[in-house]
Amino acid sequence: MIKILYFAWVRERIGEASESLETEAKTVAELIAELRKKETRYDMAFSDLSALHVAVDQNLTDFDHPLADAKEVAFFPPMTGG
Amino acid sequence: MIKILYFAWVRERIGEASESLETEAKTVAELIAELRKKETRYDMAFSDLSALHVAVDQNLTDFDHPLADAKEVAFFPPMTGG
Amino acid sequence: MKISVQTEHFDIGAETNAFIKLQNGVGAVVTFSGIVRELDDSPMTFMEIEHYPGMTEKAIRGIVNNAVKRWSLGDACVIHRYGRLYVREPIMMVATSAPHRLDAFEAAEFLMDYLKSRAPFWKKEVTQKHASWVAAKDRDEDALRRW
Amino acid sequence: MKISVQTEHFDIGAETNAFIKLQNGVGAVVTFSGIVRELDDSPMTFMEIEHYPGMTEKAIRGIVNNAVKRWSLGDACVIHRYGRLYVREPIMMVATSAPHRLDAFEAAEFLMDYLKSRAPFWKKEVTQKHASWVAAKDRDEDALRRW
Repeated sequence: MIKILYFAWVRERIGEASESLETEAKTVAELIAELRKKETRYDMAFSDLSALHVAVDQNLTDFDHPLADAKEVAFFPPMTGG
Repeated sequence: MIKILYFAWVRERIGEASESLETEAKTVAELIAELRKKETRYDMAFSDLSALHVAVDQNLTDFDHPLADAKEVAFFPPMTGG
Repeated sequence: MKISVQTEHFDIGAETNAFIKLQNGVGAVVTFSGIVRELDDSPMTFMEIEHYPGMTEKAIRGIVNNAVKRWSLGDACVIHRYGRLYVREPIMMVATSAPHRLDAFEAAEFLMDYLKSRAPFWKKEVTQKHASWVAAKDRDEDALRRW
Repeated sequence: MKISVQTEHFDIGAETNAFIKLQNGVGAVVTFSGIVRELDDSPMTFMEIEHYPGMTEKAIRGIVNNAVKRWSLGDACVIHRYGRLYVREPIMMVATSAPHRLDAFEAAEFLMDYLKSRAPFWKKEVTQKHASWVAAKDRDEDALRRW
């Protein structure tokens, strides 16, 4: 069971802030492929990966990051703090 | 008649903060040469010009600056504000 | 090393004085404050800042630790708000202290560059007509390269 | 554009807030404060700052004008004390405001670099045993070259 979080416009496009998923995905990229097959809203939210960042267990990483032992994956646009 | 001001250790070595002088000096360098002849304390204060700055009429300048129309000449060490 | 992620308004001057009061043996203090500014085109109703609870403080702490490793600092402070903010309200501030001014300046700039693009905050500008997420700027990503 | 050369103590936080209150349409405010710090070797009794009345404000105004010409600033402020100052007292501060943070940061650093070496102030450190004029540092003169 993995927890998936969405922030900013990713959250708005997908329509929820978080969900829990049983997945066999071995990497973030595989998880994204799986999500895109679920529903159009996911497919659209993940259509341009260059506009997205991912954090695995609250650490920024990239899309080929493995998901073994991962508890939390978050997707969001580039950050705009400060 | 020109007003001469001294600051920081230049003031301390010369022993006064300001004086007025009737001079024929055409440049700052000539004024310094004139002062050095006056007394040992001047000679010592001006012995190392690389350690000194000069302002003519409150503008930083260099030692070959002309004194025509100058009202105020100030000598001081490198500044240490901030 | 104060790090605060909060919704509450804060007083930039009071935080600056509180930071300085804690310092000892430092000659230089630099602060940066980010303030909600009016949009160029249409009047902004408010700014909404979203963040990633849990990750945010961790990310900020990592950034501050890197600054402390790299520069000779006395102390550093980061305050960042989230939630609904109105024009002229403070969004965030950083403060750095150091024996020498260059360390305080560079560390503050480093903190700002990383907070901007590596701490999980997202800004949305809401006007009467539109609500739009602030886009990240290329120059903010470029700014990281100088460190 | 506040420029003040004064003997009186000032409150860094209060001056920061007063500066920010005057701003409009700026998103970024940077402050630098210089504070009297303890000497490394022996306890300092006090610091004495001498300046050149008449030239000082003129020099500072020239430096601030150059900063305003070079960066896109909302406003700038310089406060610098002279006379007898004790450990932990504020010596001086600068504040800059700008629509973007890089302008505010660079202008504040520029102001500091020039105030340090081109405004007519001289510091003397007085301990129980010695009184010595602070020597200008090569790195302060070098710092001007980057602008």
